[in-house]
Amino acid sequence: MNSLIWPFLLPILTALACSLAFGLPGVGRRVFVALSAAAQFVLALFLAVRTFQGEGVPLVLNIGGWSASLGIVLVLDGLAAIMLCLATFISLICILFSYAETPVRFEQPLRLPLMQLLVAGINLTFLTGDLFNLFVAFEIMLVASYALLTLEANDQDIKEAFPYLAVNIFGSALFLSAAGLAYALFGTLNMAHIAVRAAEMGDAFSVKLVVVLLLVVFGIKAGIFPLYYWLPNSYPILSFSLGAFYSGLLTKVGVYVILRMLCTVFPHTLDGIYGMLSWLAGLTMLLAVLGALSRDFIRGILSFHIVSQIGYMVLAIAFFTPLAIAACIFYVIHHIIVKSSLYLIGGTGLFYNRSDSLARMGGLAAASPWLAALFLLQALSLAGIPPLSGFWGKYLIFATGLEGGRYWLVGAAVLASILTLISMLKIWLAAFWQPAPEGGVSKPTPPIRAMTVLAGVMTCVSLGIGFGAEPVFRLSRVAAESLMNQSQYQEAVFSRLGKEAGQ
Amino acid sequence: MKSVNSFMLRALIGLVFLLVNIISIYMLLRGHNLPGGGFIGGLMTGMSFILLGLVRGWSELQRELPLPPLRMAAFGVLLAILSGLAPLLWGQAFLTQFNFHWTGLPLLGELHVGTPLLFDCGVFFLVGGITVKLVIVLARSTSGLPAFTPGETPYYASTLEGGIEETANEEGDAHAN
Amino acid sequence: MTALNWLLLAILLPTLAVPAVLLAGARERISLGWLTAAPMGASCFLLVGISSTLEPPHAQVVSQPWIPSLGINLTFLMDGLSMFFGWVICGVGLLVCWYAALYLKGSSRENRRFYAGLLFFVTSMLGTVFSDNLLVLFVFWELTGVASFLLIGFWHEDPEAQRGARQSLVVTASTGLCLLVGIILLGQGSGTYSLSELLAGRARPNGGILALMAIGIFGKSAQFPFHFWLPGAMAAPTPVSAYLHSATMVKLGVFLTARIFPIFGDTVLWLELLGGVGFLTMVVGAFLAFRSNDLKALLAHATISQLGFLIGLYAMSASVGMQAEFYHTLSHVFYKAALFMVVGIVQHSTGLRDLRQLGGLGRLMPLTALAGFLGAAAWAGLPLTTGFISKESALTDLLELVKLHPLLGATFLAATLLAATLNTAVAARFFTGIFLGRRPANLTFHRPARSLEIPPALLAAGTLVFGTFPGLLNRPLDWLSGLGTHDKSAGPLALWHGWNGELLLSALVLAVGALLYLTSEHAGWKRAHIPDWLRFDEHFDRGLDGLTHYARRLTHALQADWPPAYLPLLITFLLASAGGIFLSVLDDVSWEGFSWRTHWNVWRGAMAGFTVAAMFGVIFLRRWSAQLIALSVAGFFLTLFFAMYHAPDLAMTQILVESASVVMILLLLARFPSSSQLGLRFEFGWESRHFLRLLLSVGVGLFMGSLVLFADLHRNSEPAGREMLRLSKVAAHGDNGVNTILVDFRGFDTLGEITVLFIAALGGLGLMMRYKRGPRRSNEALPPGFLLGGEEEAP
Amino acid sequence: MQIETALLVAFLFGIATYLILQKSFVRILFGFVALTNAANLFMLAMSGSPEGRSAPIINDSPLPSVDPLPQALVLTAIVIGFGLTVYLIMLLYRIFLDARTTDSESLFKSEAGDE
Repeated sequence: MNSLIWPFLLPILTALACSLAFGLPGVGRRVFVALSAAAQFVLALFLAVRTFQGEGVPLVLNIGGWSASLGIVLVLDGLAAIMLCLATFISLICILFSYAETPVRFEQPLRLPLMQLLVAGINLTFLTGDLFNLFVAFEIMLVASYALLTLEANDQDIKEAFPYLAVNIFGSALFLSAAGLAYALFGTLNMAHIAVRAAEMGDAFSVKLVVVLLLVVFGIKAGIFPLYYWLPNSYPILSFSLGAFYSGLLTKVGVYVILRMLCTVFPHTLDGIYGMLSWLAGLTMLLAVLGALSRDFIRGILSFHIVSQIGYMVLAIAFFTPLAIAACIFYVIHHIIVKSSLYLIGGTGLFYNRSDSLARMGGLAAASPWLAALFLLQALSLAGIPPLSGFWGKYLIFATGLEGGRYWLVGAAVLASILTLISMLKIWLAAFWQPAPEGGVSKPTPPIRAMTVLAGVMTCVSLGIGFGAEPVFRLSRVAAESLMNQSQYQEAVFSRLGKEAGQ
Repeated sequence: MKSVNSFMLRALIGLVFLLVNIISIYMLLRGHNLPGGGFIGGLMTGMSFILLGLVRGWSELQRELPLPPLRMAAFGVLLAILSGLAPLLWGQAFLTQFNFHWTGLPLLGELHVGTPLLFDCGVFFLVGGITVKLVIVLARSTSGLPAFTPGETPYYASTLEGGIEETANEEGDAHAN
Repeated sequence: MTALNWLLLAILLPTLAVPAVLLAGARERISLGWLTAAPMGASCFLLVGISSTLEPPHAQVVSQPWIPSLGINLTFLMDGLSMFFGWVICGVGLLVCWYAALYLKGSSRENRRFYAGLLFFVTSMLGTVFSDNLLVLFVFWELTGVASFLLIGFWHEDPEAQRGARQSLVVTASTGLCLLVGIILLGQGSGTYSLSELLAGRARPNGGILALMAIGIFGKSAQFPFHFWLPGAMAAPTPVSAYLHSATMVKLGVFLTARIFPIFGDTVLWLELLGGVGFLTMVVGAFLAFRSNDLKALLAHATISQLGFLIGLYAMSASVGMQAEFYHTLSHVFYKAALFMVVGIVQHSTGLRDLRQLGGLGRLMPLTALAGFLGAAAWAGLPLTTGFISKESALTDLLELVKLHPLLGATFLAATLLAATLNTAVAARFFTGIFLGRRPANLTFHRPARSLEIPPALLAAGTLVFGTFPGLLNRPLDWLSGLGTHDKSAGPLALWHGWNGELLLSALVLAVGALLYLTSEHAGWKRAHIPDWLRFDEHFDRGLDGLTHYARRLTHALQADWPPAYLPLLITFLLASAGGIFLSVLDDVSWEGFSWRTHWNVWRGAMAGFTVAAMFGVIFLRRWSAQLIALSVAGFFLTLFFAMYHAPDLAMTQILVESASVVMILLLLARFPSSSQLGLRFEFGWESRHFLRLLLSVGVGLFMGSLVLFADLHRNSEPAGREMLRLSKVAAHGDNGVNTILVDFRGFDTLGEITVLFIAALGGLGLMMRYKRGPRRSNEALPPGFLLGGEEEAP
Repeated sequence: MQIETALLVAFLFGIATYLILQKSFVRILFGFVALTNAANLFMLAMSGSPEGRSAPIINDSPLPSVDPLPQALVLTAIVIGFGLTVYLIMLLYRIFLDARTTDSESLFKSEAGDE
């Protein structure tokens, strides 16, 4: 017996309670959801502690009591535990931020339930050990993300949801087909079982075919060039609290499943595919950061940056050494925190300037030195200035790249860093250093202070990752090692007896 | 159009409605052993309500609904989850299904009941509720009525929201000018 | 406490004092300058204390784990080189605090950011010079850039300050990244990142690594072609210019050159690259200084010139011993910091910085004039100042070099002479332009505080004292021997080396420089403006702005802003990657067992045919209603097709879902304008996009179809479903295999599936109301709500 | 071999792709409905040829039955596809009301003109 099911059930039950018992938005409902989110975070921490105490041996839950490959299993290994903690943490912060963002009287009643359902989908994605169940988890996450995207969009913005939907529905159809193909070729949907059978096939064409199909699907979600287009125009229509949540987690889910597939499920000998992936990653980071330069409002710039940073993570995956995978995990941890907090800071800035268009912003450094300090720290961290968290990730990626002699790709990564810095400076100069625009800057009210505090909490975490890189990196390495250790994963999944295990 | 024809139609539809629902419940119950199941049953029930609405008008249907459909849907999901959670009390894994077999019951003779049925009922409620709700809302909106009744609005929209139809018409006028 | 703790304390103390300064600054009447000086003084004191404990050869390595699993530890190397720079940093820092306390106008509340930045800068500087681990060195190295960025932008509402800050950060950070790559390569090649181990001979250097590290050095020390950020950085308050941008931070490049000299000194590129760039920078800087009018720009260009000179000296693997290099550095620190402070005083008391508008201030502030004179004399290299001895020893080196490498040596010598001549003229103009001549009529003047004049005077006095009695420095400089720095012993420093070639050249330089000054003065400095093609800062700014423009065009060209293009791109990518993987393993793909002559089931074939025919109807029929009917017909046939697959559940579900969807679509279409209203019909023209669509569709169709066949040929022989069916009755107590899977074996999927439906319904309901937030992106944000309450007013 | 299924899958995917690449909302909607069907059929085809097999229901049939798992998966997928279709319908309706167009290109044209 273990509690692996709860990270999925708790948010769903919260959402159901919101639609059944607390039908109308109100303070009580807010408190309830916040408490539930906090409980989810604590649960995730508890699970993570248990996982890492077991030296990365995955925890397994057989749903319905069926043994693996008959029924669905949930598996929690180091990486999943880390992601779970991050997801629940970001959701907690974003929910609190959204409380400050909208007065309770104006709250969209469906927003909190949908946010919880989105969390449920994301958590399930991290936990599941079954390919088709992953499809279902993806759909929960995607449909919830469509719903939230359009929930508070106004009439000019709503059309941006359409390409988002179109691209992702196509991706879903492709995912379904890929899962079907995998079932036909491997005769099973359980990931550990697929891993066993794929290992028997070696790097046969069928394995590569399935991998490429899945990579296209997950590439859409992660936002790899040229599949990222749906992202930079659709994210800006979200409010900042949701934007922080989306930008922190949704694309990283794509990175997570790519890691899961390449490291745990499929054989480690697909060199051609890693090579292709590395060049795509290089293109992603360069083209997307140029995209960021082309934008002149904060949400637009940050949205493009998400994609550009994905390039780094995918590049690390493509180097495919244990150290590189650890670097990728470290980078993911850093990025989720930094990107979300940049969104939160931008959101706070929005309330000072009543706009997030750079041309209409200004005077924030004088209005709120704290906010300025937070932004500066996070922006420099994103650009990879030491000793902030972003630097260690980049350093590891550079180092593994140089060790493998991938000079051009490292060059591209360096160039992308410089361009990132330039575009973050663009925000800094326009919003913080520029004199205040006509009409002045709003006075900080208690909600704005609350927002600043939340952004500050995130920044402290990010600083902690930067200065305490040692424990974080050690966790990443343990996670990476257990991720790459296929036999350990399979043993954990198959060793758990369920119904009919003996037959 | 209050005529005998209309009356006949209404009565007829009522009959069809009843019939379809009996079939749908039969489908739900037999699902475990023969083709059928919660989804099929729920969708049939949903369709029967749609039929009712097409004939009697959506507002009337909405008034006559015994339960708020979305709540029923949420209840369905909750039911499915609870049926899965129950085994946890006996130390079994989530979603472990149990089956009970009674023989020698009056009238029915042999009855086979399992928690899968509870799960299927959850699916049934959800699918039925969702279909009815969505069709009513879309149909109301496309026929020029506000999508939600005033009582419903605060459950689905914040005070900052307005109906889509009214503003759209204003805009349409602006385009015409 | 151990040496490590003392050193860490010395390094971190200034930053630890930052909160105190920020807090104290919140009170209006407090002199932050003196408060800031306290931690600096303490650091200085600690450094002196530590150095007194050092044993010859005065090198000690201390270490504290930080990120051991990455091999990054707080390892510090205490030797002569780091001690020398440590003293300079703290010593000049103290004087700058003194100066700034009197110089900065405005309340302490406004100025506290300045002092905080200054303290942060001191920590990062000390960290850089003491680091033993190259990566830690890099960490501090980049932090100095950040500190400089913040200090340049102190008056951030001034566009010049913004530009200058941006330039300096972008240039130093991006060249810093090259340095990082170089460091990683060096560390990976040699197996250690520790400087002391590298110096001890473990290093495996090569030219490529040197070039990368040199880029970092050039960026930090403002060498050509990165020199342009330094004049831009002059938008900072003058104490910052004096401290960061002449005395300390820009010297980091020189410091690192000194550090890695023992490692790379024998590398082929060393002399050519560092020497070439150094001496080129020297000439360019002098030339730019000669053509500047703004006092700070002039000094900045002169600083560039001097930095080039210092780097050039290291490049020559000088034969004069390390004392001389320290002496050059010290000399430059003294006089350049003094001159910056002088300029600050001038600006402070007149509000002007342009040489053409100044004059005759000498009588009004004699002490500053004297400091200015001494500084300018050292700059020009007049005898009895430190500058003279610097120049002499450099010329000695150059003459030596000519013997070894005639061509290169002669070029460098010529460059030095040219630059020195220009510098002489500029120094003369600097002094005479400010302090001599007639005072312009419209010049307003107010006396600076007497104590404001003291720090530059002290520094200037240093140039005179150590220039006249260089012997005073012999012992301290001798003590500063360190790990692997130039340990060739050389003669002691002296004022007089007898009549020799160097003296002759010096005299020549002075004479020609004076002549140049007189002619230019006579011509009224008409040509004193920087030609456009040398305005690198403007080119750079234009480049950055242009980058935005081209980025927009590129993003546009990639169609990232044109949503209708997303799907075609996605599909193209899918087909390309599938095709790529197919081509790459062409030999492995086996279609064995495939044959067209297999059993064709007539009924299924017919159903497939009907479905396809109905689907073509969807494409070709004109009216939407007709298309919808065709679609439902296709769905109906597909249902039958499912039924033929022995899937009764599926068929029932499909037909029900189909009808529910059709009802919804009908409701939608009822609201849409009809196709005839819109004049739509089947469109196909001879434009390329139609063919693209066709091509992509055919491609996707072929791909998916062949996947079905491929799966058929390579089907796994033990699918899990068979086992489930076997257990369906036994373990799941149901006869319907599909249903037992749905509710029992994979009931969790079903739970997920109904959750999806529930979410889709919520989302659909959410679409039925319109959120009112005003026009896009320029929107007035709502007033934020409070965490739990909501008493704010509606917009 | 399931050649007729393969052909049907090919045609369905091809036509669906052709439809979703069109401008008109209605065609795109039809395209996605067809795409969902195509993917479901593809999944079903993974259960292998039904030739000489019976339905996956335990009965007295002497024939071996088809693999039930893909069928169950398709059922799940159909339901999910239904949810997506419904949502898409409502989104298109809403976009139509807001933007007053049923053409995906003219929807974005004004924006492209700004750049």
